[in-house]
Amino acid sequence: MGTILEIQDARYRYPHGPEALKGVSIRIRQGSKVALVGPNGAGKSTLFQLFNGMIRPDSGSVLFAGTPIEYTAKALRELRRSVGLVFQNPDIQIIAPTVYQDVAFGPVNLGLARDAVDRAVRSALSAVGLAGYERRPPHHLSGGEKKRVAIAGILAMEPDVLVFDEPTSSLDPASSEEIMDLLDELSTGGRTIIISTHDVELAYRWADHVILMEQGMVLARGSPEEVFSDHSLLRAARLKPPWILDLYHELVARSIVEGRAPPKSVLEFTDRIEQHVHGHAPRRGEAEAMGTVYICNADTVSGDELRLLFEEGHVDHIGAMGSRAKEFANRELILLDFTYGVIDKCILKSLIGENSLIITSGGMIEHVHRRISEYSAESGRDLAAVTVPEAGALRPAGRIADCD
Amino acid sequence: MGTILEIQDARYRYPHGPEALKGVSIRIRQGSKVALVGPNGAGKSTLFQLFNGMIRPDSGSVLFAGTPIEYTAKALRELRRSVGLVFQNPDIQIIAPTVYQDVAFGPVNLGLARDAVDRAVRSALSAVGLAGYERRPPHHLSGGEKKRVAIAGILAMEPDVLVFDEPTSSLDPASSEEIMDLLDELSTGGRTIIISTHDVELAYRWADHVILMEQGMVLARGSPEEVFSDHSLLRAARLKPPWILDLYHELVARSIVEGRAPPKSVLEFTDRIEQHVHGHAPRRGEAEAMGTVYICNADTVSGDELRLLFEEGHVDHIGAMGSRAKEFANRELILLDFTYGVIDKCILKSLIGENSLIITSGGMIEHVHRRISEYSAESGRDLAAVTVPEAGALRPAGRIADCD
Amino acid sequence: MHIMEGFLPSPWWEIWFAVSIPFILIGLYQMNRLVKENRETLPLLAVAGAFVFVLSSLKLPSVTGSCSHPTGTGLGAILFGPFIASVLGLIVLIYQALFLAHGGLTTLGANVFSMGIAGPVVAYLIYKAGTKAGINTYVTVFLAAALADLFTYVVTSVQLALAFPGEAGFFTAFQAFAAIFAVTQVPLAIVEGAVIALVFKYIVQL
Amino acid sequence: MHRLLEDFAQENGLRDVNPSLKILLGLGSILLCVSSPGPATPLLIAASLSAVTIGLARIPLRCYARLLMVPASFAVMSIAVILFLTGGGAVLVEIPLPGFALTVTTGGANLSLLLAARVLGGMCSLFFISLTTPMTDIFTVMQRLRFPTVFIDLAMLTYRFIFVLIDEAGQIYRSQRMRLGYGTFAESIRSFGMLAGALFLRTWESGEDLMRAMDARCYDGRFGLPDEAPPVSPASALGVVLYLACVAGVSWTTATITLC
Repeated sequence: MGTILEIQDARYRYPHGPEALKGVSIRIRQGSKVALVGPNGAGKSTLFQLFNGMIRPDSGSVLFAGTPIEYTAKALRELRRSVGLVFQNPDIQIIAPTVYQDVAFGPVNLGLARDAVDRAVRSALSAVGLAGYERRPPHHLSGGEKKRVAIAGILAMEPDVLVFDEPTSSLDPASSEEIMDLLDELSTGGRTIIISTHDVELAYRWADHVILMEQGMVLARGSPEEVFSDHSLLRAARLKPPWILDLYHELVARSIVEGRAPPKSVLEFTDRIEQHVHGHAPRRGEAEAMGTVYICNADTVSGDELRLLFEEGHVDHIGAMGSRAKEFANRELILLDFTYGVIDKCILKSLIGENSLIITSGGMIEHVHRRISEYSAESGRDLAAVTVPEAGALRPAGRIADCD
Repeated sequence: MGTILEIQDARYRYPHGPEALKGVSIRIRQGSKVALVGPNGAGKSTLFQLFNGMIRPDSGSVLFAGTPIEYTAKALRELRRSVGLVFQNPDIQIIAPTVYQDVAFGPVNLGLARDAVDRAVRSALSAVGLAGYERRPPHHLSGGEKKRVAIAGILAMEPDVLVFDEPTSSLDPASSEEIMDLLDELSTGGRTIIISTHDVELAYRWADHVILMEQGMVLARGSPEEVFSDHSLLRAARLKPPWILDLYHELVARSIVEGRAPPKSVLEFTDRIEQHVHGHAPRRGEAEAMGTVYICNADTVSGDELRLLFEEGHVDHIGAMGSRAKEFANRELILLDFTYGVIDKCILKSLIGENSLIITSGGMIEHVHRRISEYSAESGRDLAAVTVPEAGALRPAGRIADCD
Repeated sequence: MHIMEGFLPSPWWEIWFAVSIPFILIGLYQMNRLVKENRETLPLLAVAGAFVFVLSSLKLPSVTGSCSHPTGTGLGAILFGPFIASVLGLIVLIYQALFLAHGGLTTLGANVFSMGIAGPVVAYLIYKAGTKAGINTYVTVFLAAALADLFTYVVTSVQLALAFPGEAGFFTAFQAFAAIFAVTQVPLAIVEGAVIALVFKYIVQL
Repeated sequence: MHRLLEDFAQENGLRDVNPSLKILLGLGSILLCVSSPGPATPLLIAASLSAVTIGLARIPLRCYARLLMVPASFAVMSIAVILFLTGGGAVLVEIPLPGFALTVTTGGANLSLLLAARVLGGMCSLFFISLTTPMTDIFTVMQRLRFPTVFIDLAMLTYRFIFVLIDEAGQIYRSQRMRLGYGTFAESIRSFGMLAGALFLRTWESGEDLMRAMDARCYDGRFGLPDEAPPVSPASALGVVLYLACVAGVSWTTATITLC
């Protein structure tokens, strides 16, 4: 896919202030997940304001979809509709007295008709999992909910590029994971997602492209594995390497694991160490049956169909990915075991012979299948992933009983 | 040491709000480092307000140094002098128009004489590394600096117990580490330090006692290793286990490492895995010389003495721990390689035969020695830690040259 | 509308100080008592003052000149009474002069009278009258804010006309000043009235 | 969001001169301006204090020039009224209008010139104070002069919260611009109303937070101590007194000079 946003040698100095950007060039591919990483004051937020024309570079240029930004009122409005920016502090972004009015702020300013505004608001609220919150006053919401409202306010303008300044700041771990899940979900729709963060763990796990910034300059760009493996770069940016890379490099240095591609998760890491220790890809004997991962679509399944599945004893653990799925589970009073990091947790359960069900929706279903088959291919272990309810889908699940 | 703070079966409901504390009992030992861990809304901040009498429990009691708190204006002021509370957002805590006046706020209201106020302010500012910032207005400071001013404002009242609400929230990794270093430094003076956090990594590394909260109740209390090893507890509190424990338990489950005490750092973890793989504590041959860790006292050493050390080529890396040390390095224009996680990084350097110098001050010197000798004892590797400048201290450092 | 530094000659700037100072002194006396009784008053007054300053430092949309602040202090008058509101007005005017170059120091007396005393009192009276008469709340708020603004500018015109009556006398001078400033001040008053009514609606919705 | 004069004052070249002295110079000049019978004195003050502010306090010339434009619209309009209204002396210009005529006389011209000069001199003196003396130093002077404590305390707290709120207002404004607020005039009013409403809410919360913060820090009705002011150097004190005396002298000798 092509380049959607490009910045060429941009310099920017705040009026009477220090130079915040000292010649920055970056290029963002359409549909990619980009993390801008650096300490506070590195120029991340300034760069973000270039993206949607909130500030104009002193020199250099900003291109959206291949065309240099024009700084006319009309062109800027169009640009800001296409490039939505979600601030770090939702309290600043949420200004209207009710959730509905706040999410409607952008669409109303776009000049949409009343029913178009209404559709945009409802669909944005449903996308972030806050359908039913329309009439609530935002200041009575939790931190995670406020963040979602802020995101919905941007989504309602249907931007192509979503830019998040410190998306997880001051959220607790569960809320953070849910927001990152939401970002993944938004990204499967083909949108380009850019986040700024000083959380290297987050960037390492989430991004497919990392741009490391410090003191208004780009220090490095590339895959997370490349960028975060260079300790001297990270030190220059006053950051710590992700723990998993840190431990990995220590183990490589002591030749305990091989220096191939670094692992991305605890699951992968365990496998790699086991592989080294046992001299082969960990493969359990045939007798040792593996669990199945059932996947269902929250948009089409009914609560009764799922309850049937539970009653028949096929499912040991239930996880939900994405806001629509969580809403569904909530509505159907299904108790969830996993609400974040769902796929990895279900794979881990499969490895010890337990079955799990992942409730999700839309493009995420494919994503789950892909992830599981990738894991199967890499680890050499044959994991079953079955979409339910489909003709005969529940039958093979019985094989656990057979094997036992 | 005795119990300094105790809460017995406290219940509290906000006016027109939900019940925030549902019968909480905790006991804090004098001089301990306690982390109150839980998701947002678990009741951590409410509990903190019980500590210094900002709110009064509906039932149950709060004891300071064995005596129940009296809710009279005079007794409360005395209590708040002894139990200092540092808020999450320093912008809320900073009241006065200059740094000096702000830090002086507490002492002035305690009725200290002018020169006693002055002494208290200077010593508090120097403790947080902000000497020289007296006349600055708070709105010209960075986030980390504001946090330090807020801490200094509390320190100036010389409290016995310091309570920090989310001490690292919205700080970048380097600033966070510096604040946590500062907390360690404050704790070596015998003060009791309590933090609230949802960052389990932080709590796991830092605390010696963890209290896990959720929905206004205490779910568990104990050592970080105990509390964070219980996955079902953590899940109930919507938290993730610290990565290091997560990986450790996976490896134990696959019997790749032994299930003794869990490791606390990358360094320890590497050693444990290596031990398992090589069947013995990793010990390098005698020919492989190990580096020395030099330690110097920022309060007594002169810049010239240190420069002599550098010129003679004894030192490959320099780190500073604590604010006085960093101030010293700044003043003497000494470029620092490590400003956080200093001891572990220097040990890692020693293992590959490089020398390092740790600049620190006061009680931290002993702490460094203790940490290094503990590591030596555990790992079976003999690491040299030498305080400089002392008679003959520079001599043994020559041995690297001999061995090469 | 602020009278700028250097504009009012003797004895007029002294006279307006003499008129305003009694209000300030009574305000300080009341404030002292209030703060002693209830320590929570001081922070409340402080954030109210800061709010008025910040609001007045923001440019109102599409109108040259800034949002003046009789309605802000008018709110203060409703909460704390007109005398304490005049102290708030004084502090805000000092900051406006020093931080934004709006107004001046010798003209503080005149400006405090028009914006810290006369305006708020009008806002207060109209609000009370409107509420009593059962007029729609938003309309009342709009009228209170807009008319307080207009009254402030009328008072300023009086102050200028008294200082510079010219040959034709006070009334002609007043008409001249009032007419020329109407160009900016009348739209400003309407916009401010609308904005304050919206703010009121906003707050009521919470 | 434009920068406040205060921000310049925090790092100006005369930051370390005793604040009482700077205020004496500024206020003295203002009083000389408003009491000067002729335009020469205010113009002299404007020129000399501008030179000091730009040269010694190192305030950028462009910013200083822009500051002088702040009072321009008020000055132009009100001086125009006075120009036509004030009579006395010979008629210089007559603009016939339907029904009546606007006339400018020497009396009107002289008074207008005097006022323009006073405003310029007065504003330059005011700028001198606000660009060289941070508010934090002015508090110290107020404390020395025994201003009522409650007044100073309130002023200090207000000062602190001005910056907290200004920062938030700026962020809210940017976030509205991002969501296409302030597009049309009607939208502008609506957006501004929301901004003010949201800010009001934040203000209220800040007030509650502030109460808690003060309580947690043992508030007992006392506020901060005055900072130590830098000492008055005899040379600069002498300089200020001499300057004011000279200007007063000029004022007295040039009292009769008029435009025409």
